[in-house]
Amino acid sequence: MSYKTKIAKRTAREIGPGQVINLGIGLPTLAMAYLPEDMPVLIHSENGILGMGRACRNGTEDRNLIDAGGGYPEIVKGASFFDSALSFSIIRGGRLDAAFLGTLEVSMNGDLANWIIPGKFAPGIGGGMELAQKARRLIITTTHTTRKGEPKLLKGCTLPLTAKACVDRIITELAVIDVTEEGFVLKEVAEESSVDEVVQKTGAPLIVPDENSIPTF
Amino acid sequence: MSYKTKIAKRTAREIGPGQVINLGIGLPTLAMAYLPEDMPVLIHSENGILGMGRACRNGTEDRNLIDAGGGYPEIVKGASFFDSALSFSIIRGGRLDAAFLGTLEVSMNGDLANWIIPGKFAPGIGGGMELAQKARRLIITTTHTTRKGEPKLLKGCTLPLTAKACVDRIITELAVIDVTEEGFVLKEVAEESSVDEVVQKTGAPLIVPDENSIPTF
Amino acid sequence: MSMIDKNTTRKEAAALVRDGASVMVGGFGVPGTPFILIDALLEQKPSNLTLIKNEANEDGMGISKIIEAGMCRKLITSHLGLNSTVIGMMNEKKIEVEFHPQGILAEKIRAGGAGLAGILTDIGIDTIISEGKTKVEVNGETVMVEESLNADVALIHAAKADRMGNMVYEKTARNFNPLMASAASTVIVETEEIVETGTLSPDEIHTPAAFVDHIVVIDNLTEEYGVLQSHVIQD
Amino acid sequence: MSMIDKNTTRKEAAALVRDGASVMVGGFGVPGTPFILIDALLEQKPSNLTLIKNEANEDGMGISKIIEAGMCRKLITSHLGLNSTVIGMMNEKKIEVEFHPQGILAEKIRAGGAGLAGILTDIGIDTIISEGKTKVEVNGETVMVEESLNADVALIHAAKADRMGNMVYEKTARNFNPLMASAASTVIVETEEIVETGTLSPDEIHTPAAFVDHIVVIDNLTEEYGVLQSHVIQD
Repeated sequence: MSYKTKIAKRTAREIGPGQVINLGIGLPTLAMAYLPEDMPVLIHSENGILGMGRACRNGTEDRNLIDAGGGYPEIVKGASFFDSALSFSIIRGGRLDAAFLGTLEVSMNGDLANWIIPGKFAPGIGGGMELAQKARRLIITTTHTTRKGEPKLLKGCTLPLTAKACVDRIITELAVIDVTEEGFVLKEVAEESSVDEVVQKTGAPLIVPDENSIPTF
Repeated sequence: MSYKTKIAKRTAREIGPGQVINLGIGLPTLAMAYLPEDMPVLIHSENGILGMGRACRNGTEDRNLIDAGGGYPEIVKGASFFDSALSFSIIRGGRLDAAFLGTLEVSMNGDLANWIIPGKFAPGIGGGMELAQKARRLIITTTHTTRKGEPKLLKGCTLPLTAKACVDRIITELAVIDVTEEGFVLKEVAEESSVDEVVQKTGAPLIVPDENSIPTF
Repeated sequence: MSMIDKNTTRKEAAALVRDGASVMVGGFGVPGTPFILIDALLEQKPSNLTLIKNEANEDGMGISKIIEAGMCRKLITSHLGLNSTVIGMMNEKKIEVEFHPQGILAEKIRAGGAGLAGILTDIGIDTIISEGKTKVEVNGETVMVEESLNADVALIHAAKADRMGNMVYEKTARNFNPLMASAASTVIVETEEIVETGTLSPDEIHTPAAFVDHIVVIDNLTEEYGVLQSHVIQD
Repeated sequence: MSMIDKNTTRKEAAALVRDGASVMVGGFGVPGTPFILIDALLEQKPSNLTLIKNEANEDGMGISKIIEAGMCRKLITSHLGLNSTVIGMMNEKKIEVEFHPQGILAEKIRAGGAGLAGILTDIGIDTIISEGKTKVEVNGETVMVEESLNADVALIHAAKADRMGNMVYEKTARNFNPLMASAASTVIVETEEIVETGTLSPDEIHTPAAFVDHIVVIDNLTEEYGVLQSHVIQD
């Protein structure tokens, strides 16, 4: 199982029936494939959809129907379309039960940095700040470390922030970690990993409630 | 001809083809009956109509279709319905060619006072302030004097203002008067009246460009 | 998706309005006023309410009945032109009334629904309504802060809703309803018709399901929903 | 009412965009982008434009062509994630780019259309985008002034319009179009279909005729309007 599949499968388990959620571009979107077929959930897309379905295949694409990442989704029964102002009213107005985003860095107090690398990467903001600040629950899906093996979970972010103290949970290929008032708390460890590996690859203190009873995934 | 009919007929002549206008409750609304039947004009109502027609008669009323004054209007071809936010975007966004309102007082610099008489009359604001401040052209339709015969056109308003320096033209049963940088200017006199009567019943200096060539109506 | 069904009874819906709650009520005149939810509230009798509505309906109708019953402490509104009873209660200080320009009231509610802190406007800047309001300079012009409005509960009237809560309004019954449906913690909708989820056209839905918490189907409209004969022109 | 007919040609429409003009362009990705009006602008060649659009389309498409042709001085946008050409031009300072959070960009434009001076928001308050922005206290919370955005011209794409200018959008082609249609001095619409006034349902019109100045009927959609094969999943 690839790290992407691992993260996507675990992410899908965060989503409960009846919820209104937003799945960010990239890793979060992959989770959709692992939702139970009949799960009654309303997936929001920033460009003006509530009730997005899975990705189109085999020529069913509609030129007037894309998701915020440019892909061609299906829609579910009960879907609606609206303008960009109403779309972000759903986000900022607090009607999203959860948002899922990727990241560059997360700090132990829940700061998120995922939109800019000074001098290298600055493609703009998109809907990320609003999702980060206003979803009732913000879940970060990310590889545990950078391609160079450096930790993404840090004591403090080094990059410009997307939003302060906004992250609730982080799901990586190695672990599920919650952000609490005391800092990072290990909630689950991947079957393929170990508490030691997670601690070693996390760039901040990691609270391990009871090493012998950490659930695996 | 009643004073109401006199004012309504003259008011109707202010409205040109293709315009988007709002007719306030009371005297202004009466003007609608004197618009040419085929005049292509879009009448706006604050409660969410563009393309209002004449008042319903003979049981054609629709319980879901009222104007801002509570009356039951018809709608024209090309009419649309919308919410109260969009309705006032049309007003504040400057898409009204003209608004027509009644008044208690108007001052020679164009101040309007039509919403409150301290201790006596304070039913609220409604859409009046926004119409007064934001219509491209504001035309006041009113009796020239109060029921007690006191002038409504004054040097300065004595009542709390609806909006400052907003009035462009005043249409009464006696005269058509413009508000200019120099003050009130007489543009037309009613056939039933005279320049002398208008001057006498106006509570501020009235500029009369050329007494012998004032058009009548 | 058939599992999402927000259907409830008018009694259960009314019980969600607690003493002291702020309650937004849709409608501009008769169209869009949720008369049956208002009647349910009259039976439930929560006290000390703050009501937010364009007007107070006419004497003896709609929210005027709640105000006349002494259940409302404060009314946030645009005008009371057609309701001498409530104007009288205001003058006798039996009820506190806060007036806003109609479109500003709409924008304050919309801003609440949009998760904004407020809007900046010059409406009323040279009038008594500007007194006590925070002023800001924007591009050399002085404008006022109008804070956003939210409420504990919104009572909404729809022409049609599906079981999931997507809504459609009819003609001038739309007015404040979509704005209020976005701005309250608990959104209760009465609908004249309930349809199966998936039958409303996604392009024609006025309020998406995400905003709606509870739906009450109203089968028999009361007399209040009808044409008001006092406003009909008699030839 | 048949006298109101706002039909014009794409050439006449493009001539309304002067050198130095600010131009809002609808669309979020391909849906809702007025490619044919953009092509007309490319032929007209106004210079020194300020463009306002959610993104810059993808390399070689839509407004990217205007930017690549050197006709755009400044771009006000939300993100350029899919356009490495424009990112490169930004990095080389060939074009000035002003970024806003996507929903705040939408609200700034909407506020412009609603005749407001701006909105108050906490979005981005703890980040570098708050630098230099006016702060206000609202209920003890520090929020930022986001000034409204207006433009000289808006280029809008509709699925259907009637001759008077009432518009309907399709699916995710709605996006910024209704907001921009309210916020520009001159609003030019390209529509895939023109219908007789009175045939659109008044409850289902997305943008009322009052906002629209000129209508261009586009008979043959160019390739740019189609499904972008690079985004289609290949099994």
